[in-house]
Amino acid sequence: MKKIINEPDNYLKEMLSGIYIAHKDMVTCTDDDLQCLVSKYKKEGKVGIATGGGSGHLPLFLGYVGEGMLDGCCVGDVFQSPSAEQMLAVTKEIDSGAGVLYIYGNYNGDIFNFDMAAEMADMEEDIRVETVLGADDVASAGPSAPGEKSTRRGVAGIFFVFKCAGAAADKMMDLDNVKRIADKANANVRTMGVALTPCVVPRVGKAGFSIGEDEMEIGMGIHGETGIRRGKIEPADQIVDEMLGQIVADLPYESGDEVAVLVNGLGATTLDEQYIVTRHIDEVLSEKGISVHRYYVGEYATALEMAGFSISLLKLDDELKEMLDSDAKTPFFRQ
Amino acid sequence: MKKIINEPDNYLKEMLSGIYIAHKDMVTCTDDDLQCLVSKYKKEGKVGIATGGGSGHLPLFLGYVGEGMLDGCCVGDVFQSPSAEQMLAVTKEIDSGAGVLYIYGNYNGDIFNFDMAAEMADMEEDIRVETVLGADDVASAGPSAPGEKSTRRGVAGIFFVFKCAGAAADKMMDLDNVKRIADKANANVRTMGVALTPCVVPRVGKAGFSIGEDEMEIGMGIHGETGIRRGKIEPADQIVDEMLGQIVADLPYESGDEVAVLVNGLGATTLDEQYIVTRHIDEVLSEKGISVHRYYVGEYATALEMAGFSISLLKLDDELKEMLDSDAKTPFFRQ
Amino acid sequence: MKDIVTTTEVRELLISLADFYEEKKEELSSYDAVIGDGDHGMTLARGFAAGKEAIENIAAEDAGIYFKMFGRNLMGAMGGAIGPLFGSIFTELGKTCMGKKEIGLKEFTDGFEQALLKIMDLGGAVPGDKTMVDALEPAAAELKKSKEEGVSLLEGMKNAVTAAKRGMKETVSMEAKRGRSQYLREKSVGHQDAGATSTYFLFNKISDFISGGNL
Amino acid sequence: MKDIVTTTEVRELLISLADFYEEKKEELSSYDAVIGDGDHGMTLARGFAAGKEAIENIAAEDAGIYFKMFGRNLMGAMGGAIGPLFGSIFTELGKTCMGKKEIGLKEFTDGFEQALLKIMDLGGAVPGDKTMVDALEPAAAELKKSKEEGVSLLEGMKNAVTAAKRGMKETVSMEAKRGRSQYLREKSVGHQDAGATSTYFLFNKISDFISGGNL
Ligand SMILES: Nc1ncnc2c1ncn2[C@@H]1O[C@H](COP(=O)(O)OP(=O)(O)O)[C@@H](O)[C@H]1O
Ligand SMILES: Nc1ncnc2c1ncn2[C@@H]1O[C@H](COP(=O)(O)OP(=O)(O)O)[C@@H](O)[C@H]1O
Ligand SMILES: [Mg+2]
Ligand SMILES: [Mg+2]
Ligand SMILES: [Mg+2]
Ligand SMILES: [Mg+2]
Repeated sequence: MKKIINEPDNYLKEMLSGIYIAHKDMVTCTDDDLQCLVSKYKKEGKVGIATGGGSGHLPLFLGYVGEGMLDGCCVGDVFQSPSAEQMLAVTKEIDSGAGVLYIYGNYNGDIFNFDMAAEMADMEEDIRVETVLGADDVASAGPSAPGEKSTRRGVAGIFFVFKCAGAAADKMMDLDNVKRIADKANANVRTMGVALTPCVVPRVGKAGFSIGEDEMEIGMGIHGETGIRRGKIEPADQIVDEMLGQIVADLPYESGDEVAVLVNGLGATTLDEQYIVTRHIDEVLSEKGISVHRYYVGEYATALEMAGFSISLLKLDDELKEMLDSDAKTPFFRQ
Repeated sequence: MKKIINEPDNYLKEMLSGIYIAHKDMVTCTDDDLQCLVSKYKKEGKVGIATGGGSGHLPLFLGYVGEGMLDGCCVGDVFQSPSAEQMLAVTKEIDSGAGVLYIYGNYNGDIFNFDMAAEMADMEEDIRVETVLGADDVASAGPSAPGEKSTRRGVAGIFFVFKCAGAAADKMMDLDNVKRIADKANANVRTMGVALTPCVVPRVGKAGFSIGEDEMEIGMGIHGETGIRRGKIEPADQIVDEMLGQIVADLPYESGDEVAVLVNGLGATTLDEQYIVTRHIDEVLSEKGISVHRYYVGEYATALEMAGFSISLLKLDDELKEMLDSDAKTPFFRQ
Repeated sequence: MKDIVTTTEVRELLISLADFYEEKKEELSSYDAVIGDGDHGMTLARGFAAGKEAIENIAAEDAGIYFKMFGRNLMGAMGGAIGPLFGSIFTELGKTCMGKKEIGLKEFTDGFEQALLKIMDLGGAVPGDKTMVDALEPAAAELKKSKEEGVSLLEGMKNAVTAAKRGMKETVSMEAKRGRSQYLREKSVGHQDAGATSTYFLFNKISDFISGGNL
Repeated sequence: MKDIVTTTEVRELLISLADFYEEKKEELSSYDAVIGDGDHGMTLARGFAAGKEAIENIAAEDAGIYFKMFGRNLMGAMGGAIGPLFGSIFTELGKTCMGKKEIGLKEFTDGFEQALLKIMDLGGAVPGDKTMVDALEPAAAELKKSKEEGVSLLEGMKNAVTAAKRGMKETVSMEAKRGRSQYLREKSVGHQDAGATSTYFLFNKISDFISGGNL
């Protein structure tokens, strides 16, 4: 394990302390619990938006708490859900009467804990909570039948859901409308990733799996979940063709559509490579008659120090475009 | 070489194309040469600021071209200086009569080419050019004698010089004053880095050196230049103590001083680790009676996919504080 | 021989569990290391320690309160998926025992049955998925059978231990369908599930406590 | 025997250099690979090709123009530290030969001397630093001596080749003080410098051209 850390047991606490120190003008914790982070930016009567999940994905989740995006966030240990009690504490802190929307990734641990938190918020605190589950990873499972719960994992595309819902809440829409917009963004986003190297969970101390020196794994999840295909590394353009092909076919995205694109580095992959990829995405989409309203390129949802990247597409309509384009100011994201 | 690229020969061109696609609202190229990047933001009569150097350090240098920072930038192939002709083209494009300031790192290739460009700008184009050489890496050489040229390399601390000079130019100060502020920031900044893994230059295809699985190298340069000490990896706090000790003693930074701190990831090191480091920097500085006005944490000057980080301290006075605090809006940096 | 566990004894039992899982930390993590991420023992130890801390210095009116407080704190300290799953054993025992000062085979049976339902509902696992359910389900069934047969608390619990152990052993040949091991697919076969193991330990420890001259 | 190179012949010579360095690409990079980053041959080939392209389709008035255009384009295409250094050979020859249609030993001598000064000024290297200067400096000195002795252009150039070769060989035992190899410190000892090698090749190629029936 090549990491700049102290005791793995103190990893979470020390990392969070650093965040509060560096961003003290923007975020603070509630309940005296570093894992319960809330924005210092408050707007009376605004719908509160909370997220949460395991650590190890910075800037996800903490980094998106701020003006025009999220109000609170609960994080657990690396790749571990935080507890229901913690999510409840954040929920209580960020509610200002208009209710709270939970937006988080479709993972069992998170669902168990946040469902419990939502139940407690409703029963014990009289706070109405709605939930939107990010499930954008087309590589993780087939599409769900209408009315069925998705079994897909949530990955980087959740950034778009945060951004659109955050803008809606900031425009003082009510909970139903904020949820409607979050649902729409969520329904319109698809992601696929590729990994070149594994990552090491500090408390574990070694990689849970390995990838050969000349290999990649298409579709690997952001905790190292097995992907859909392992093979020799291919040229960037060929990798993009495969990933984008699956993404585009899934929704599907069609000629005439307008989209936003997120090229997301998983941790160790350079910005150089991400721009090389961006270049070819632009070629492919313009060939398909899909126009790109905005590109986001960089590390938006990482898997510790994993090398690799993901591509997310968000199909836009006028409403989503307005939400996406509005200002935001958080520790990691400004627009 | 585990990279998501196509032909190494096309690396630079494809990477730059991606940047122009993703940030078309902010930057464009001049002279039909992708390596000559200029801001779309123009202010008549403003001092132009240009930088340049080898690629492989994103967001350095291209990422800081925009409102309130730099006006133009020339990049060469990975870790290679661009040519004098290219720097001249950028110089001509960004000059609006008030002269141009070059701010770049203290590396031979860059000096040879940019000195030539400055000479040509003066002789052939009648543009006054001044130069400030970033030389903040305390690990690279001893301090220079008064009046002597520094032999230290320039690393991440140049970000502070960009920021302060960029703000000064945006406030319509004249070339002498912009240079004075750049010189002051430059004189007040010190940096030290540590590397855990090497990086691979795409056209070379393999690492130029190796670092043992349990080793680190304190003081390694951002092109892999040999550092001051190689040894077993130590706990984060101990590494910070060593690095910060050398930085603080060098200027020196003293009790009562106010500083800005930049914790910079070299490429593969997670934000988590950078925040763990931030936490301890804060402890050490507050113990020494040095107060921190602002923290910057993230990837500001990388060495491709190298794992490691650097710490930079900028000693502030009221003027530098004003420059640092003013707004900026570039593809990679917003404040 | 009393056939019940009193409120104070429930408290003692729960406290002793924390010490027990602390001891078993490495062993349980080693199962998880092979087909998971190797933290199961650590996580349980942390959770049980928090449960213990919550009830150590209070005197509750009834056994239900102890179970419930223990469960909620254990859950909170564990987080992850396993927190709500494993914690549900104690919160469901808490619901069943709420207001009761003496806990017999009936209460254990009902409590574990509710816990099983809750865990299957939460986690979606069914027997055969290579999870803690594979130990809990046969144990709960055995408790029910024993209750119907009218055997003693100790005998009923011993039957549950035997069933849990069998279920735990059967996880070896299963392919994981839930939790982190599911991504290993066929590679998960041949290894014992960590959660099933810790669940078997729980029954074993309760049975020991009951037989251990404490009652 | 003419003892000069004409304007057209300078153009021919320069064009032939591009083809020559293209051939030597791998060999030169292999020297750089050991104690540098392995791109010296590639960089030179790119630079010389750009120089060739710039003069191929023009007809200049005098030799100085060819040298200067060749040098500036070579420099531009090479970038890095080596671009201005290696390019200075041609731009300085250009300055010396400006306005001249016939280039003899005097012009070559003066041009290379100016180039040496420029390169040492730019790069700060002195003989013994394990750089191209270690080949250039003795070659330039030999040209000067030959000029004073009044030997033929060909003989002068052959003397320069011998000196450059000796200088190049001497870099093997030197410790690098400039360029990328300097960071290897004592580990740079035992290997021949790439830039000194390509500089020796340059003299060799010029000498070949002069003797090759072309004059
Ligand atoms: N959906 C589920 N239903 C029931 N039990 C589960 C489920 N998912 C995981 N488990 C149990 O959890 C155990 C792993 O727990 P632990 O290692 O503490 O959590 P994590 O997998 O988050 O690291 C597995 O061995 C399995 O018995
Ligand atoms: N400061 C200097 N002065 C003279 N020659 C130098 C200097 N720095 C480097 N060189 C020469 O440059 C050669 C390396 O060139 P090249 O590999 O093309 O450039 P880079 O080092 O940028 O990859 C070295 O072998 C050396 O001869
Ligand atoms: Mg990173
Ligand atoms: Mg990176
Ligand atoms: Mg585990
Ligand atoms: Mg080289």
